[in-house]
Amino acid sequence: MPSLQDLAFLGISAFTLASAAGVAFSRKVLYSAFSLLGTFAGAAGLFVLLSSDFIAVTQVLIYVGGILVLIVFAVMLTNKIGDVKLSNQSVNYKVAVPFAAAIAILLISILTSGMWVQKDEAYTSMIVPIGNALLQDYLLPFEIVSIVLLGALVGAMVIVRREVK
Amino acid sequence: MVSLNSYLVVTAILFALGLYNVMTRKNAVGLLMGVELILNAASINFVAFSHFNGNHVGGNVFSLFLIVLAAAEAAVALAIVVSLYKQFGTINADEADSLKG
Amino acid sequence: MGFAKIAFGLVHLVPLLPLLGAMINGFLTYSGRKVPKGFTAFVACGSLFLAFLISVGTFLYVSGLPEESRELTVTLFPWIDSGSFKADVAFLIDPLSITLMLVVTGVGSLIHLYSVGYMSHDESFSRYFTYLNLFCFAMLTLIMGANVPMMFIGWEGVGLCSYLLIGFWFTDKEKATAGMKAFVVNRIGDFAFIVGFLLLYWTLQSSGAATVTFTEMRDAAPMLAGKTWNGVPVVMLVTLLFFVGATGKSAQIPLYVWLPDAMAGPTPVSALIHAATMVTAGVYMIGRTSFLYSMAPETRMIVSTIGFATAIFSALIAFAQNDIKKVLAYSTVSQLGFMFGAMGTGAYHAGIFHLVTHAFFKACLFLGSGSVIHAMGGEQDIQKMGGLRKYMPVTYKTFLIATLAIAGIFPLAGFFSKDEILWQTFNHYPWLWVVGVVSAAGTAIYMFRMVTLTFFGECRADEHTKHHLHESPASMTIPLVVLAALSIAGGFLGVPDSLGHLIGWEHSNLLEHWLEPVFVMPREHAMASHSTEYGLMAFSLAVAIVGCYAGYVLFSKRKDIPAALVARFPAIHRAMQNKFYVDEIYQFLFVNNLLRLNNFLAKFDLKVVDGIVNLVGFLTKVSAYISGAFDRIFVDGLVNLVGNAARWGGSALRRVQSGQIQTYLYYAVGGVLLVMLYRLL
Amino acid sequence: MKQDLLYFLPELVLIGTILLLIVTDFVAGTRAKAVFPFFAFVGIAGMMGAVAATFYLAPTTFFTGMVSVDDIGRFFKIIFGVSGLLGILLSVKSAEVEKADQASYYTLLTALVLGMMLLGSANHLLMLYLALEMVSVLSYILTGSLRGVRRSSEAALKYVIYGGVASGIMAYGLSLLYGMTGTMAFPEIAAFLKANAVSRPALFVSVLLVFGGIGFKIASFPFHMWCPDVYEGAPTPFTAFLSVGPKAAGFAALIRFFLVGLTTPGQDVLAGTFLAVKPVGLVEMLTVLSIATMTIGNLAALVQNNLKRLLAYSSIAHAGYLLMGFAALSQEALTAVLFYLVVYVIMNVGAFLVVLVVSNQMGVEDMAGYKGLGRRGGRGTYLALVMTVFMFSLTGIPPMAGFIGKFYLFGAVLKAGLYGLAIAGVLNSVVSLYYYVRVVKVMFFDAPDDARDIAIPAVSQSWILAGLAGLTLYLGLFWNGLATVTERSTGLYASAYAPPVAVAAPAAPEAAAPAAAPENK
Amino acid sequence: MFPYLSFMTFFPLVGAVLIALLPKEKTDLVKKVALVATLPPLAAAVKIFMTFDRGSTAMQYVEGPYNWIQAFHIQYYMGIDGLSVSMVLLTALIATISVLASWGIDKQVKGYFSLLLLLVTGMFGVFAALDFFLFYVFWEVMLLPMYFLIGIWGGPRREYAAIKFFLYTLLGSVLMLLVMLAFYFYSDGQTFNLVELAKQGLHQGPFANPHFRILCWLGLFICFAVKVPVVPFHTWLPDAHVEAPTAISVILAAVLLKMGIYGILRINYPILPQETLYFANMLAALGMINIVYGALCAMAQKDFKKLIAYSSVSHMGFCLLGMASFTPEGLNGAVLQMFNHGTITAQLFLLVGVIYDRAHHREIAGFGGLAKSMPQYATWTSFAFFAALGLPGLSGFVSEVLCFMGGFKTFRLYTIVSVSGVVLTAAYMLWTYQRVFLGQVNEKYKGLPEISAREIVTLVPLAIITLLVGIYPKFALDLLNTSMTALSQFVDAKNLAGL
Repeated sequence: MPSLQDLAFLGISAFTLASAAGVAFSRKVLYSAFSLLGTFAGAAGLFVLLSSDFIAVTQVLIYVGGILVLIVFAVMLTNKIGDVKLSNQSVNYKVAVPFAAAIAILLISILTSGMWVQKDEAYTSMIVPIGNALLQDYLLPFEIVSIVLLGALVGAMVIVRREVK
Repeated sequence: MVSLNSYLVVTAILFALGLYNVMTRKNAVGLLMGVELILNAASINFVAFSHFNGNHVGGNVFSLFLIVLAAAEAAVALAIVVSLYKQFGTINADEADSLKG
Repeated sequence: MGFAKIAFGLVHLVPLLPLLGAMINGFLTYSGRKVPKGFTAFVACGSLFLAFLISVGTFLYVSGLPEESRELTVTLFPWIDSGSFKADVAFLIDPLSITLMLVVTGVGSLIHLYSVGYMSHDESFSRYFTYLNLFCFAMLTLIMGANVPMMFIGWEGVGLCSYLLIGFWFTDKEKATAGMKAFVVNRIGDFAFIVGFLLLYWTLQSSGAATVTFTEMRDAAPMLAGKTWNGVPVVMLVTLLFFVGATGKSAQIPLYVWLPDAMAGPTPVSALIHAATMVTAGVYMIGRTSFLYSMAPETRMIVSTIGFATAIFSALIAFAQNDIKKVLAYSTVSQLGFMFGAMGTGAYHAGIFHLVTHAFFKACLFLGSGSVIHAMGGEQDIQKMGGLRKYMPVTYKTFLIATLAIAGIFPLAGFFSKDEILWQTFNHYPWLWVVGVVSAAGTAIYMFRMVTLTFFGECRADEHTKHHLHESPASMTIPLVVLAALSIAGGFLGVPDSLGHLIGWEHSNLLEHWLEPVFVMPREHAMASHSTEYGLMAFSLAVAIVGCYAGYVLFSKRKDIPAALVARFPAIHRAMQNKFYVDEIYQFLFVNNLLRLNNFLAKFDLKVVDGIVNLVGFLTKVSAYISGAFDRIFVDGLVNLVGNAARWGGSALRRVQSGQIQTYLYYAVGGVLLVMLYRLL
Repeated sequence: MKQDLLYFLPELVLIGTILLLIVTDFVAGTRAKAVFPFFAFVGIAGMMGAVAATFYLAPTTFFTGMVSVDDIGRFFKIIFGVSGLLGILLSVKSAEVEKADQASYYTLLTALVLGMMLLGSANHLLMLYLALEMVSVLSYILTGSLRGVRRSSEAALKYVIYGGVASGIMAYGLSLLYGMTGTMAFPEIAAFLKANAVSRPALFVSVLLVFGGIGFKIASFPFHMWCPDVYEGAPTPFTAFLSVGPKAAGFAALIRFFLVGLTTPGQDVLAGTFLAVKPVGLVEMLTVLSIATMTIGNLAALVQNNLKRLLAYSSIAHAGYLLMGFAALSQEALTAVLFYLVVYVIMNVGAFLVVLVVSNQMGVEDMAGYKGLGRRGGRGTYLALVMTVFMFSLTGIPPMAGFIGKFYLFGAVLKAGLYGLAIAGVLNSVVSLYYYVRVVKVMFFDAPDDARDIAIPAVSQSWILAGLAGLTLYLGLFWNGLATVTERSTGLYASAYAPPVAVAAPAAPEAAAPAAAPENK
Repeated sequence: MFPYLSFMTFFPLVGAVLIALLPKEKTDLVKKVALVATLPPLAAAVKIFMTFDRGSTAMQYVEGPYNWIQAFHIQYYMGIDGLSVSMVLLTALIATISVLASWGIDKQVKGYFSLLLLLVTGMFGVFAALDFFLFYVFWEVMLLPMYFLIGIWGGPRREYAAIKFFLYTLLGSVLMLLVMLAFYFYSDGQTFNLVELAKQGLHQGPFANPHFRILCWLGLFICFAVKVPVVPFHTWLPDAHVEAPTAISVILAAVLLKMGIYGILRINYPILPQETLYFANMLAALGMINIVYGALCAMAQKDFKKLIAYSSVSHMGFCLLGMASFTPEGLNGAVLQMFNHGTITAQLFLLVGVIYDRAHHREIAGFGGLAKSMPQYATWTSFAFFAALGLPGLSGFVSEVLCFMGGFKTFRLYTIVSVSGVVLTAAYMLWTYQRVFLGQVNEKYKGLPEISAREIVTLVPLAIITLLVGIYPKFALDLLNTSMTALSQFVDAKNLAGL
């Protein structure tokens, strides 16, 4: 008898994968972008199921609120809305399909037979441990990522800035 | 009882879909979406491993960083795409082939 | 004995004096300085004559020694010394080498003298004498060398000089070719000689007697008995190989082909090198290594057989030749055959005896022919001569004497030496005796054919030549006379004991007794009785006389008989005239195939060996193109398949080619997959 | 705490420099163009000085094992510093870089050096990933920094997409590794793998996927294809830098990941070998990748006509050679890799500098433009001569330093018993001769198409070239000093192996100490 | 003690640097400096010849071992024994001669002579180095100048020839590199010292496995075989020779080819004696093939220089045959043959150069009757030809006979076939001589100037040596005899111990 949790997992993962497939196979780039939203949301759902509420929130904030918006902007900026083609055609797919399938099958077979470090799972909020970790053990990465972000900001500006006369 | 393996199957498929995407898309933005799929797969993996390892904090932190870095990368990548488009009017990655050989 | 002793002390100068002469003249030639011909002639003749005097002194000195100590080695300095292999520059002075030294320096001096007249008009006068002196040096080294390598120096040296002298008038391509042919054919013999020497040396070495000197080898030779290589007795192999070497140098079947061509050189050269001395080196070598031949009866039989076969074969060819020098050349080959026949019987002294007498009369004949050619203005065809005895009395007389000598008319030199050979042959290989007698008869006939055509009858030369006919100058006739005298008297060196016995001259065979200590004789062989010997002697003399007469008659009074014979058997005549096509057969069988092989190999080298390497290089390049353009080709095809290329066609940007990031990724994923599969499956 | 900051001094210097550059940009703007390279140069030089000044500090790990500060890290910091300085020197006079925004170009370059330093000292999966991303993102930007130059933007696009995928793959691999061991610090991973059974295929796959990210940085098969396009498209001075700096950083990361994260010191410590903790086929994998990488690089280079592309493929091939050292998994191999990297930096930057000068002077990057360069006399001959030195050094012919590098590498490989790999390596060297020598051939054997005299390149560039060529020759003959340095770096690295977290085998420090001993006799 | 060997090795290098600094226009000065740079080594060579201890098997004029690269125990270690001394002397002589023979170079004179001197440095170094690494470095150092000398100053197909030469040699030397490293790692105390390696023998690690030893032997052998060159690795030689300028051909034939044999004798023989014995049969067979094949190919050549090149292939076969025998005779013969071939072939190439300079082609068929128009030239050529075909009394004979002597003891059949080379050599040499010098004078070449004094000067010392060694070989043999006998005994001892 599947528990509620199981059902939730099944539902969310099916949704995630379906929208991922939408991203991959959709013929229009805008559709892909919207499918991506589903994937991101699905992933956030999975995070919740995995008791990582903080990550789930971050996911929604950054991915949906940041990246996805960026992507949609990019799509808009680089295509005329009315462009029927709104090109998202595929190349290589005759070979890519078997490749991707092979990768999936190999990974699934290897991973499901793998030996992973497992302890009793527990559903506790991760916010506190994450907060502690970020300011103690992971202080350095936390600082560095700020430099990376700074660099990315500067760089993005450099790249899109208009030609200096 | 949802096992770790169920999550692994999901991420494996997600990963493969991401790879498929980057192999086939013509549109540079489309390609970037593939990258995001892959990163999401990795992210879910981290959290899942973390969860099934007694809520080990490392995986969570890693996935947090993954998300942030993905954002940074996406920003730069999209900047490049936009700039290329502004200069040359296309973002079809397969047309960017003046470098080859 | 003062003179003799001093002379012996200077014996190493015997070869070195001519070398010095060659160096002086050679330097003058090279520098192109004009020096009086007299000086050149003086240096050349003088050095050799001095060597002759020293040889005579040495002879006197050695003959004064007791018989058992007539074997002296003069060592100058060590030559090759490596491992067990030690060879000195040393000369062996024993009766055999002294005999040959006397012949070479003596006859050589005469021919040098003759050449002064003969070559007086040649622009390369000094070059000629350089070569000639150099030849004497090499020949003397050959006969005086105390060990095999020393002998080989001379052996090759005479080959070199023969090459140089045959091709003396090198602007004539045929003459140059003849020289090359001589050298290369000789080298084929040398090949066998070297192999034989190597085999001999290592067999001796393995028996504990690593030596190359003749005397030590002789002492160690008994150890060779019973030694085999691949089941064949080593002695037999070695002697056979040496004999092959000898066939090259001494123009025996199958390597005789070079000698007739060698007549391209100046006639005195033919006299000295291709009649008197060099060509007899093979005979000398067998004599020198008699200790081996005496242990190998099978080889001796082969030697005799080849010898007599050559004798009759070349006699047959000589019948049909019209070039005076060619006739003499084939006659030389034939006489050399006799010598080998003698060596094969184990009667080495007989071979050497014939060698000596042959040197006298054949040198005389060649010089005489030279005189004739000189007088005829270069004409060598006997069909165009005739009646010359009126014009050139001295030449005629000496020539006739020498011819009689070669024909074996008693009591001229040839009679004794040839008779000794036939007698020994009769005792050992009676059937070869038959061949020998037939050849002897043939010799008499064709020699008299030549004499008749040349000196008797009407002169067939054109008026212009006839007008110029004259006797040669004294520098040319004096050697002729001396040689003719020697042709008469030379025979008394070896009067058979059976004949000497009749007149109460014990040990009348001087040469045999003189040479006795040198040779190791084979096992005693039962000899037929004296009476048989007398009978045979008489028989061969009769044959010779008949032959001479026949030769005279057939080509003066009854010319119709040979003409009829020719008409009856044209094919045979033609074959004889063309020397039985041996040259052509060799050309066809060996030379052509060799050249074909060469060209094939050169092409093989160029195409295949190099080609393989180039192919590898090419494949590398191809794979480089494939990997460099892997995506281009592969993806191009794929994209064409999809049909996208056409849609975006027209713009350079839209050319769908490599440079596509998707393709790169696809490639990367493929690689990951590949590595995974490689590891996991 | 004060001491702790001292450990971090080089990084701090660079961070200060970056801030200074940003501020200067705000304050001075475009007016003070010349000041940016100067600041960056001084900053990087200061960083190297700081490394030297803190050399006496004992090796340790930092931030709860996130980064380690040890001799091998310092060694790499110096390499990065040198390549950074060379990158700046090359950029200063470059016509191409003039088109870029000066302030941000040098700021990002400095930041890139910082990222490389972090990558070189990362001792933790997260740090590894983070530093790698930092290097990547900054590289993308710098590649695309030439505004209005199509090939630059195009290269950047390819670079970013390829890099994104590679980092995604790597992240996925990292997650598997994390799931397998439950930890992210390298020494702990190794200790765990040594103590516990894991699924071998899963471990292999995870290592392979992680290698995807690092292999992308070092341009190894099968993640090499971006390399020629990006090298060709990027501004040449940056390409020169890219071909040595980030590549060296990739190797630094590889060293830590493989030798600290996946292996423990072997029993045969005296021989200096490492043991791959689990027989996951690490050696086979690296062997295959190494052979494939050098072969593809060399073969593809054979047909190149553009010098930059040729050098790009050549750098792929060199990554293959360097990977041989990892397959050998030994102390010698590590020394060899370090040695080779130094030599590689010198000769590769030298070659790129020649390309740069020629393209500035003659406006060509194609082989045809090099026709008869050595016959033009004067500067042309000079350029051709130094180029010849670099080409032969890259081929690996004595007495150039490149030979010594190969000598070291092949030695280590042979000692490890990988004869097949060694033979593949030398055969590749022979193949590589063909295209390197083709450059030399074109320069000396062919007649120039025109009588143009090559203009005198900037004096500073002449001197840099002379210095690099001189070093190439000098290190080919007298390499004892460098050898000692590299050996000491790895020797101390081995002794610093034991992490402060007390999970590793306690025997390691004692066991590793004698590893260096015989060398110091 | 004065470091003769280092002096000889590096003095030309100093000259090379000096030349590089001279002004471009002063070509005469450049040539003079180059000549002067080769004379002191020549003087040193004479001194070595006078004072070399002929009775000792030890290394002489030893310098070092000084530590060079401690990290790898690499030493600067120079020294010569009976094997190398003849080669060092030959190199000194050929160096001077090649500078003289290059007097006519008029293109990029500076570059030419500095490369030439650099090449000389490499050659000396190879023969004097006793440290394997040092040996390798010098070995490769020769490669670069050679490549340029052929590639820039060569004939029409010079680029092809140069790259071919380079690739072949490099392929060989990378194999040597691998074996060298294997030697190093599995020797006691890890050393590159060749003397020490020979003393030790190698039995550690993989060297305990005979297959590995055999592989190592083969690796070295291929490297050296390319240089010798052994058929089928020889195809670079005709091309390189034909395209190279005269002086470079001379160096190539006289010195570079010797390095192959020298390497086998210096490295394969003492360090891997058992494997050498194992392959002796193959060596001899290859020697035989070289002799016969080279001679046959030579006969078919139409290009004068190519013919000489193939004759080199043939002549180097004698060395292989002799050294494969492991007898003192054979080894002495092989080394002496190296020396003799060096002097004789140098003359041949110089002579070809003489005619090429005048007629600007080398087609054998295009000449004829030159003996009439250039009698002195013809004399020199005939001397060299007869020396090359092994005329007794000239040096070639002595070494050939010794090679045969040695070879016959061990390999009868191969030697017998090889002796046929004597016939073939005579055939192609004389045939060539005839086609070029004899017969009707070709009208075109009637007025060719006679061989010049400078050209004669290059020939005279070589000719004197040819004659001297032919008449009094002790003069050269004494130098090698002790060492070669010791080597053969050493291998024999291994033979008894191992089999």
